[in-house]
Amino acid sequence: MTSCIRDKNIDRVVVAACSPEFKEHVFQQALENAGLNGHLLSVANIREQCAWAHEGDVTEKALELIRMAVNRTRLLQPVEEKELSVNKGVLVVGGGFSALNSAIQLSQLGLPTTLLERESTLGGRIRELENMYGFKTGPMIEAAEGAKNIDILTSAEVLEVEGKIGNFMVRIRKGAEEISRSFGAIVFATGYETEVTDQDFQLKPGVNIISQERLAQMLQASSPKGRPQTVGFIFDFYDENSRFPTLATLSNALAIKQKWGSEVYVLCRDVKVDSEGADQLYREAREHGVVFSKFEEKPRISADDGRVKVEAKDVFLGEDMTLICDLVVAEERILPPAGTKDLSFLLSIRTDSQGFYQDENVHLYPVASERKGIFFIGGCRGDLDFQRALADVSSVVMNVYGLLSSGKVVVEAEKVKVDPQKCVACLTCIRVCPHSAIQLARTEGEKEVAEISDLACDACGVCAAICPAKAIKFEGYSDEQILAQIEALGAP
Amino acid sequence: MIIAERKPMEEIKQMIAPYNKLLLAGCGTCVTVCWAGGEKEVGILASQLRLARSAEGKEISILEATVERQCEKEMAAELKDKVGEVEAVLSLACGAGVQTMAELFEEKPIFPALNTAFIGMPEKEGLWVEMCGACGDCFLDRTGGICPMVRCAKGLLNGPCGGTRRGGKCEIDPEKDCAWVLIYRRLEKQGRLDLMRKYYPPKNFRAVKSPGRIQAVKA
Amino acid sequence: MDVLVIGAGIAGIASALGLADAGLKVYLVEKEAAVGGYAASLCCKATDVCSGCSVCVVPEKIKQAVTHPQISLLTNSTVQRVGGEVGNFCVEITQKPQYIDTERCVACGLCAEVCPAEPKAVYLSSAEAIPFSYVLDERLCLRFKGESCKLCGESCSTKAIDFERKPRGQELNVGAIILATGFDIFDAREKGSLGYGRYPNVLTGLDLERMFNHEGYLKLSTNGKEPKNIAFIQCVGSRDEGHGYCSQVCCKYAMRLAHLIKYQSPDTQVTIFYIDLQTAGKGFAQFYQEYRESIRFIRGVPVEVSPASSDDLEVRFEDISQGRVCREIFDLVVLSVGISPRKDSWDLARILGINLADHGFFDTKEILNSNGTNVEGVFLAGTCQGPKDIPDSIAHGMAAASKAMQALTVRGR
Amino acid sequence: MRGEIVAFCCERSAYPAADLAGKGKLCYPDNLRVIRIPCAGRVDAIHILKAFEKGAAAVLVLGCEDGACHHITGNIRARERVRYCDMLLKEVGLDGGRVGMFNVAPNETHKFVRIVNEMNEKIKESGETK
Repeated sequence: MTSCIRDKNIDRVVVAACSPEFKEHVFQQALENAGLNGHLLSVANIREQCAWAHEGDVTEKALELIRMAVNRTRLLQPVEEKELSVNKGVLVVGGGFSALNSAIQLSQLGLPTTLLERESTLGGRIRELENMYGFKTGPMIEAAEGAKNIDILTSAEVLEVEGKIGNFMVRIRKGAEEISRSFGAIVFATGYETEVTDQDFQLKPGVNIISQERLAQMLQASSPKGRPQTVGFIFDFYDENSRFPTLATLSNALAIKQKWGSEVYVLCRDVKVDSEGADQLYREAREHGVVFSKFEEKPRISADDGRVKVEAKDVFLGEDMTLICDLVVAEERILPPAGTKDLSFLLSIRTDSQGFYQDENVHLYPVASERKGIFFIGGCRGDLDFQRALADVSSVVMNVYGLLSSGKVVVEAEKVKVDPQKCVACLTCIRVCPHSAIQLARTEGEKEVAEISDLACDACGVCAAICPAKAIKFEGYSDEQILAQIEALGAP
Repeated sequence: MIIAERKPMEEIKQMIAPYNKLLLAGCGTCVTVCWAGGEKEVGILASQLRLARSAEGKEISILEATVERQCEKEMAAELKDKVGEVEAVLSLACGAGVQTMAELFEEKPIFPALNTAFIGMPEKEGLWVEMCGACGDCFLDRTGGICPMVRCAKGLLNGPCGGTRRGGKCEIDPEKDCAWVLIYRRLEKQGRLDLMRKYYPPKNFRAVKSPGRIQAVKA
Repeated sequence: MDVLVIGAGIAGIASALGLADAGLKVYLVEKEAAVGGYAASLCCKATDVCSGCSVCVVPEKIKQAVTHPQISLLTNSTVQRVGGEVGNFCVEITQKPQYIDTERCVACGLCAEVCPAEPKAVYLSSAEAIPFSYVLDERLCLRFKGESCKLCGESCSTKAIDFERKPRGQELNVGAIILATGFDIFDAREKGSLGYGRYPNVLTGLDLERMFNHEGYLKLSTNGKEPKNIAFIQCVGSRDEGHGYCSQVCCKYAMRLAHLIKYQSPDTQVTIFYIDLQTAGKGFAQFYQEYRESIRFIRGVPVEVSPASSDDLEVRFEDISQGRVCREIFDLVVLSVGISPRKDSWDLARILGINLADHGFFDTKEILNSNGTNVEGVFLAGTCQGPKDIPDSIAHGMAAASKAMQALTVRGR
Repeated sequence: MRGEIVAFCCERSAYPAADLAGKGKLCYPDNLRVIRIPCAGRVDAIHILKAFEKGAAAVLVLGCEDGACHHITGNIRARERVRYCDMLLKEVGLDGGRVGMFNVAPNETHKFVRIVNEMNEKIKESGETK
């Protein structure tokens, strides 16, 4: 095929064969080898969608499919590949477990990383996890601080993000000053927040009703005064999707049994054991005498002479039971971090139905967002357990490394482009672009027109379909090229 | 910006019923931005008309063209050759554009394909809201930059009607905000609530003398 | 430096893509003739809206992997021997004889038309198979039974068939190895009282997925009718004596399938018997409330399924909320089978010198690193390390790629 | 009218589904003409109208399942646009229901075939196939 193209000076090619799905790139390569741009090719799918899909004689249909492809091919224009340089720096927003680990891993791979933490110190909620997994916060922070290509900004926040993958301009407030820096990619690892107050059910933290966080502190203290005789844990109280709180409950219940020897009751609807080692933990807790009681209706909680009375209907016993606890550990509801709404608006990135970062779209999982080069990992994208958060960390490192490590990205230049003569700057495309790849070009002396970033564009064509001035051309799927195929319908 | 929308199909069909050779003229400014009369809409309407005619078993030949602004004689004049080829023109411009065309090509019937609706702004893509009634006597200075004449369903100039619903919604259309609640909040933000207490006499609607005409002094 | 990925299921593919996108050369070795593993055989469970099962991500990742210039795919191949150490592993790979060349075969089907064997010795494994090519089954082929038949070879217009092919051995030099060998589905016959394999209307969740994929709707094999009263039994092969872990996927696939069934035929009754419902996870909360309304949930795992009439099955279970043993009739019982470690894990563990954990999955080195093993430079991806659903497998696969990359980079300095 | 069904198929979902239907030899009416597009959101009203002008009897826009579009909302926009086109067609006297937007996952071959068959039945009833 290559020599035929070369010898006969062929300038466009139609292949009438099998589906382009798996072979288009092979034919494109053949064109390229002959010195012809790979985009000057159409594949008429006369196997999967013609010969194999129908009974009887389908020659007519095959001919028509070929005519359609020929019509389209006539109008094709070359699309050149272009190499663009990208900034290798990565901004990691957050200072907790996921943020620290991803910064450390990124820097090990040689990518200069900036760690931006809202608080004045690093660490986030790691200390709470020490209890569960037995690791130490200090060395992790030291590792980040000691790494030579990690720049740490504490008491800092993101004010504005402009630009595209490879060259995001981020305006940062650090203390009283404002700084602007450029990064190739941004990783958000802003963690989660917890809430324990539930006024309606009097489950409010106080002396006898405490949070997991408070319990973790109590357990860390070497000799607690006045060990509680009876401890109750309640979860599935707010919602039924708590994975991390379940793990915390199981490990803390076990720790109480072992350290304090108290009677421990765990009240819940379902024990969420779909994380690594969770079912084992659940068994272990039962073996150590932690009593589990499952309810269908929410338990009633009331104060009882300095202690807490919990009334619930146990589904196993089928009857009401009353527990008088010295201490009740309330479930922490996992919430998106404060400011998520504002930041997602600022970034034009959708959040999920629970308000966490990252839309509920399977194609974005695990860590991507609709904007190339912006990633979300760990607690800020959902209620993850420890293993899943770690997988997020390494995934994002791989993603970022794949994008930036060579310092350049090869893109198809101007595959989707705006005709500045036709553009009326109506902003429609900018508003509809799902990947925020379009912005107004503010070139001095010329009229403002929309401009599509080759780097950020994902070639969906939504803008080309909606442009009221027909100023956007999507090479390969332009209006003319689509209509040319329709033109061939039925024509002999 | 001028906001327009396409006329009902029946009306358009009746207007052009006697003609078999048409020019569909789009306008590349306001009506393109409000998705009513740009190149894309011209294409869609042309296609619709061809389909309608072919359903009736009749022929029609349609030329399509869009100019930057039909309300400019110089720009509309670019259509001269095409107008010459057809029996009638269907203009997808605002009223000003249609009239410019009509003035320029007096011998040809020029039909409006759009209803010019109001001066407004986009709230999001595909949704435009009225902002200005072009009364010729702007008083936005005392209403916090919100015009009650067009944004209040009753066009009240001295506070709300009393029928405001919960949440500051309009009595007539609960989808819409009560303009006077918006004005109150805006003035409150600016610390200028005293303006709410002032009485303003009925508006002088003769500020714009029809037909309006403005002569720039510097010209 | 090159990397070897063993297993072309979704986790292995994710690992390979991660590394290949970063510019490394990847050898993707697959034991079977087609790539994709279990994930490629599952069905889409969307109703009006996507239910988040992630199955549609799989064909796309497969396409990316098989067309990636940096990935060499070796199907029908197994690892025989591994020597060396991180940065310089020497791997011996054997490829089963490819009697039909997948590159040449255009799947025209002429070979199958002329094949005189019964059943045919050349066939397409499935429509979804990638690479999409006919395969020659030496157990059925007359030629391998000593006859001189070569009809298929003569009929093949692309000369893709060669009976003389021998197993092909090759040695690869790689810097790191990623194990992504996946899982075995729990063999429900081990739970004899539930009747799988004995009663035709007892199916596994996987059977149901494949039925949706191949037929588009459910039908009972006994009478060809659509089932009207279906029971799902959870935790079959999970959270029991031999399997002290939660398989993580079954609750969600059961609920999604149940919902899909209700969507297709709203008058069908669906009951799910469960221990604890695993409803956590991104994107699931919004569906769960809906599922609660349309599906009947009973807390308690049935102990016995027995035939009630020619078509119906009786399920005996303890309804915990009522505290008594109940019997109920269903026309279809679906066992939500769990994820088990691969039975052949032991072989690879021996070849690579890595440890197996208690349950039989590959063991990880430390809690902070679920990708690492006791052998430096050998990493785990996906369900060979423990149960995971599709998104988690992809994440874990990418994470393994990242760990391999880091190991190679640190060494490279 | 010759009665083709023009199907705009998203290259990430319906197009592979159509291929898979062929690979599985699931037969569907041979008046189907597939036009491959990058996302259902690429389809514009003019493409649909022109197909009818050229004599197509029906137009299908086939994209990913709602909530599983690569381009987040491409398929939802396509659905709105198809509804708009249905209205445009009604305005000019072409019965409603001959343009439809459906969601097909890349492995939902049966759904793909069912959609095509149903549309074919519909146009047959109105007597517009060959």
